[in-house]
Amino acid sequence: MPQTDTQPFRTALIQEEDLSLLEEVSMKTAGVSHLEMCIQCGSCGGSCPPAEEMDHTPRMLFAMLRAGMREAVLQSNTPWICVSCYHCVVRCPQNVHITDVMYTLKSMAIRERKYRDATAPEFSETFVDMVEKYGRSFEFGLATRHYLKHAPLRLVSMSTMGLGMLAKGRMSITPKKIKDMPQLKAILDKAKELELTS
Amino acid sequence: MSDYLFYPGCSMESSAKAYYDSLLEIAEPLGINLKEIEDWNCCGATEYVGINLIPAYSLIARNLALAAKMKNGTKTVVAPCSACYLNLAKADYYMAERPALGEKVNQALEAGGLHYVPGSLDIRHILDVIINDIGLETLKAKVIKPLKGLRVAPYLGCMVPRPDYYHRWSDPEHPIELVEVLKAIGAEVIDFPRATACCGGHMTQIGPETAYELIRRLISSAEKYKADIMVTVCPMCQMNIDAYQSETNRHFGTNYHMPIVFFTQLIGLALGFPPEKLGFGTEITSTRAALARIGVEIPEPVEETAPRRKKEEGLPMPPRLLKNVKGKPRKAEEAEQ
Amino acid sequence: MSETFEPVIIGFTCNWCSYRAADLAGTARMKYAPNVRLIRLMCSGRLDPTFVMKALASGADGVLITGCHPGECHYIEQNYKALRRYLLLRRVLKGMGIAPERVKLVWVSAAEGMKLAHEINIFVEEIRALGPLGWHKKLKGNGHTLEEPALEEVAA
Amino acid sequence: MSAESKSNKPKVGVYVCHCGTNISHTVDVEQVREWAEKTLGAEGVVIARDYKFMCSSLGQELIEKDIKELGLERVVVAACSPHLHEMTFRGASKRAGLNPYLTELASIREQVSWVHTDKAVATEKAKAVVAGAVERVIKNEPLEEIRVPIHPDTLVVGGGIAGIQAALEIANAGFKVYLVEREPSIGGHMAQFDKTFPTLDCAACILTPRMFEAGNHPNIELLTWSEVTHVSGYVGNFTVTVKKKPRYVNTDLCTGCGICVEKCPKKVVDDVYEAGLGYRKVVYTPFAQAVPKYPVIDAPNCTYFQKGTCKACEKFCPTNAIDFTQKEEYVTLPVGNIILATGYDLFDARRVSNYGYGRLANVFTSIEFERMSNAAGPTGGNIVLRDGKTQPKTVGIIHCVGSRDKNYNNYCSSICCMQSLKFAHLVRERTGATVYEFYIDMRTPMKAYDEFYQRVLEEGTLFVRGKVAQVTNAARNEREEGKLIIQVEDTLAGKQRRIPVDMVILSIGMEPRHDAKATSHLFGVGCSADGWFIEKHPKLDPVSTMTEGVMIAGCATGPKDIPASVAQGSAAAARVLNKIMQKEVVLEPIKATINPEQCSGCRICNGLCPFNAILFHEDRMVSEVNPALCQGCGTCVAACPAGAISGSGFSNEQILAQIDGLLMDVNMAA
Repeated sequence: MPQTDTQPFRTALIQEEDLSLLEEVSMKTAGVSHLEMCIQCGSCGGSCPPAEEMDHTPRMLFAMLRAGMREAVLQSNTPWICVSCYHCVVRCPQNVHITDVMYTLKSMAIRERKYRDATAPEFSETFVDMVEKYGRSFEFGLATRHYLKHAPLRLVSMSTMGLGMLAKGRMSITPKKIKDMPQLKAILDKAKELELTS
Repeated sequence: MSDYLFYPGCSMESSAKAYYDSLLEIAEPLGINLKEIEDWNCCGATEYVGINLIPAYSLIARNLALAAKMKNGTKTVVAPCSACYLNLAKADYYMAERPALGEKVNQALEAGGLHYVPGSLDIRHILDVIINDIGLETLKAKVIKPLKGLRVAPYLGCMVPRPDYYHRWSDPEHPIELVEVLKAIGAEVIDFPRATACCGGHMTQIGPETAYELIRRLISSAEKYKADIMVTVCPMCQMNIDAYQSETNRHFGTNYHMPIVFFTQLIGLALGFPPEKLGFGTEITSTRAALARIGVEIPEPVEETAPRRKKEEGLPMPPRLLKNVKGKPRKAEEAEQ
Repeated sequence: MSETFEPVIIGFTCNWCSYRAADLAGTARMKYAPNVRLIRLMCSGRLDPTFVMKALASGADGVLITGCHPGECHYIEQNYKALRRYLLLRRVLKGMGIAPERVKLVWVSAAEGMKLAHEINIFVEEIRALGPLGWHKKLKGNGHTLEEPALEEVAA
Repeated sequence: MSAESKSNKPKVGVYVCHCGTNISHTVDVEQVREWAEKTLGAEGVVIARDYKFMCSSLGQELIEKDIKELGLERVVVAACSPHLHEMTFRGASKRAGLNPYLTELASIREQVSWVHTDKAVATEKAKAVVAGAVERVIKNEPLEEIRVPIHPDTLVVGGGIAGIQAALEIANAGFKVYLVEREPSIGGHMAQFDKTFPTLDCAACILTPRMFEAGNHPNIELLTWSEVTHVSGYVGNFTVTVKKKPRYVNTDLCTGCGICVEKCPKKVVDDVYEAGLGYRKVVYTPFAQAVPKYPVIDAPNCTYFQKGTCKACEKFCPTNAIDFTQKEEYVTLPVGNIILATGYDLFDARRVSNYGYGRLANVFTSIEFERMSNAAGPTGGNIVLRDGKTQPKTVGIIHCVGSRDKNYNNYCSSICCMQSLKFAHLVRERTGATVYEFYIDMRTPMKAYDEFYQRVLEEGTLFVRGKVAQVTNAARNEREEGKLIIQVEDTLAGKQRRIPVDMVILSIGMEPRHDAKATSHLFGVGCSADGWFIEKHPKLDPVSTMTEGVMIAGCATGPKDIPASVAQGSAAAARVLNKIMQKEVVLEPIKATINPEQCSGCRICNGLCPFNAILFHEDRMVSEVNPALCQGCGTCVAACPAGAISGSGFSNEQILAQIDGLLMDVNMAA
């Protein structure tokens, strides 16, 4: 591997050990995570299609979770690279809900503002903003807002495709909105309140 | 006619209009009566769950609660979009598996005067409905113009066969459902090794280089097996492979041209609908050349291309296991003898 | 007994699993609520629903039935028969106006002393919450004669 | 209590043990004694004593003396669990002339003093437990042990190495053995293997002499191509029905010359012995050294049976041994003991679709590889790809296929690590190919196993710690084109790897026989949820079952290697010989009996008994329990709608009385 590692000096000693981390992640995950059952076989890391982009394999991340390496786990780009393909989930011999754990790690990283690259979290937040505003996703608004902020140059190159989509009637400039927005808002407000207290 | 509660999902009205149009066309002759869920909302895709747990599941569950209110003679919810299908199924499953989650979600729903009892609906994908409710025989019987001579790559993607909470699919990695449907309408189906590989999902937006590589793998595989066209069941897969193909080509300096359409569009053609009613022409990567092979011209006789194992040369192979059988089918055969 | 209600519970155990679990809980000096009095049967399949009725009628506030885990029955599959009877019995109790929660079935292997202790503690609290049954006080005179429930239905 | 019943009550003695301070620390023993004498006097208690150690010889003498002097008719000892000292105190009663089954133990140590802390509460509970025992013992009836003679013949089911070993041990001790095998030859899985780990001796070289010995032993009667269809009876006196499937070969005339096999014009894939990798004729012996040497005709595939013509075998047979008219035959065998050595099935690797077996030609299973590397196998021992000729240059061996995986089987198959290491050695030795081993954990715990691992490391096999995610033919680049790509996380490096290979070998796990559940019912032995037979005790009695007289050996109880299977075969034989030498067996008198007067003939009980102990007399329309078959579970007793069945030792009267006793305080308070 290349010797030009620009990463900061890494120590081989674990300096922070937050031993409640595993439990916390497990509790915040939808369904029963089975995270404590991981036998470190690596079938997840082996399955992952975009593993080459990840700083740690999912398996490694689970080992770090166990070791209580809170900062390092929440700073990892791994959950943000996850494409939700569920290959690891169906192959895991211990039925660990790996994809859902990745979602949990993302939400924890967002809450604690620990992620290192804002592109993905802000894309998700923009998406959710749109959904909360209209009750539907709004691709045009999402794309423009996202590219304007994160990749203005790409917006230029993408505009050909965007125009194509518009011309083919596959993208709408105005958002669709559901009828009962107040109901959805009431539900989401209550849900957010519950999320904070849990 | 069988009744179904229908959850179209956001993209059906925009980027996957072709899917929507073709589905509505073929529903009538196949005897599928789709009753759209009143005032449904977005399922949150793969984004909301990565931010907040309870709001994300409450967002999904609002749809389930609305559907449950409408269930009248049917409790089957059909979703054509893979991500929507998975999200709806997942919320239903996890609300039961983790009662604490179910309770909180219902507390939130009650703020909107709604309630959902997990397990009260069957959440299914439209492909599942076509193959298991309508049946291959009925489908075959309706075919007017078999797609003879069209070599298709069956591309099912991720979120339909996986994680498959209710064990509805034949296999999580190499399922046969889409293959069977495409064979039933007369297409020549290639043994596509990446049938359930990932298209990159939302990475086209946030990490395009990651996505381009995944797209490249898919297109190159389809090309290698000499597919004329890829066939999908998922709006996201269609969008990524269709609309991002030119960017992918630019990125790798390649020159792929691999059109991708929804399976409902091809069913529509086989049932004799004109292409324009099925959303053909809205794709960015043109299907013209591929469709010309089966268009108005008389289709050419198909040559046997799939290399089949020759008899008694070399060592015998075990027969393929096509069903997700929990037992040991081979042994069972032995026992019968 | 003082103000807090101390339920009396009869527990039926299987000679091969739960009775041994009780032995194990003892040997390991695990502590659990003293409200349960155990009866040894050779198998949970021996449990005649009459025994449960008799216990409830004679002053027990609840009955705990324990047996080997499914698939681990010493007599191959008799615990499944216990399970079937238990389910029917609960229906009968409901019909008689007795909370079916007063009778509970749990699977405990010979190795699960801890589990047995835990289940006993849980059940004692559940019965405490339900309050006294007091059926024996309603039976005047000879408390032994008791109308037997329709056994035919429960037989298989 | 009425005056009459009081006078009718038998005299009971109650003995409360201090157990040093084990009981007296938490239970006021003196108070219990006093209470028993006073309050339970009305129930028939004539004497109550307490003593430091009731189980000591002095304590026991105390009981014996009272039985003799006071004329006690019942004894209750309030002490420890009956599982510890029931035998002790029954012995004391017996010595004093009292039927041992009129003695009860009240467990106030395990169930009271050791598990509670409040002395007042514990003492009250101890009283209730004692009252329960007293009420119960009054209803006890004198019982006699049951003694039955033992038939000296033994049935061994399964002719693999464990069954062969067991049969030889018993036969060599001079007793008759019937060895039943459902395949045409004995030998089992071991006959398919090439080399055996860790010594690498040739499986055939060590197995064939044993097979020959078993086949020619005067005390062993081989019943191959046969299956047990019915078992009745009990320890010492089983009656077993065996179905002999038609061979269509008259074994009295056949010389095993093999001309029929040679002349048979039809070949089929051999799914059993050749594991689907080779062919056999329709009339065949599974392999050259088969025992017995007689071939069988595979009727469903035989042209004569399908079309009525051919008969090539018949035409060429020099001794006219072919007999197309043979029908299946049933033989009935009386035996005293049974050994089940029914073995295992192999995991169907096609279920792990991400490994491509059945889809990708050059993915092989471990058993296919065994046949391939065997000099007598379909490739003559050449390690080649599915085309039958190309030698692989790179081979990947994957451990744990179908094992240690909640999607398939949870357990470790125990032999896969060693088997995989053996394959690595053989591949390198025969082809010089580069070999990768993919493992989750390396498990090499037995004698000379880890040394073998060291040797394979030294030979240059490349080890990757990681469960393989997928085997695919979808290449990503030139290097991968035309290869099988093994995609895995190298967990020690923490990186994903894609390793192109020519051949993949899946080390598939062991599974219980597909019909293990049916077999377990047939013989009345327990079967775990997985399907493995359950031992009487997993550590201290691993070859016995809960059914007296039925032993288990080899992989039928779980995955094992050859040495362990052989050891179990010998151990089971020792248990059987032990039984035979005793000449008779003593059974606990805890049995159900049916009162024919009360039996309505409804037959509800018939289907409830897993031991087939209840038979129905059609003539008299009543059911009857065979006491020697009955295991005493009491399920039928509880189910009888007519109350016609009573269970000795645990009768309705005893249990209802015990409930009364246990709740005596509640009723007194009310």
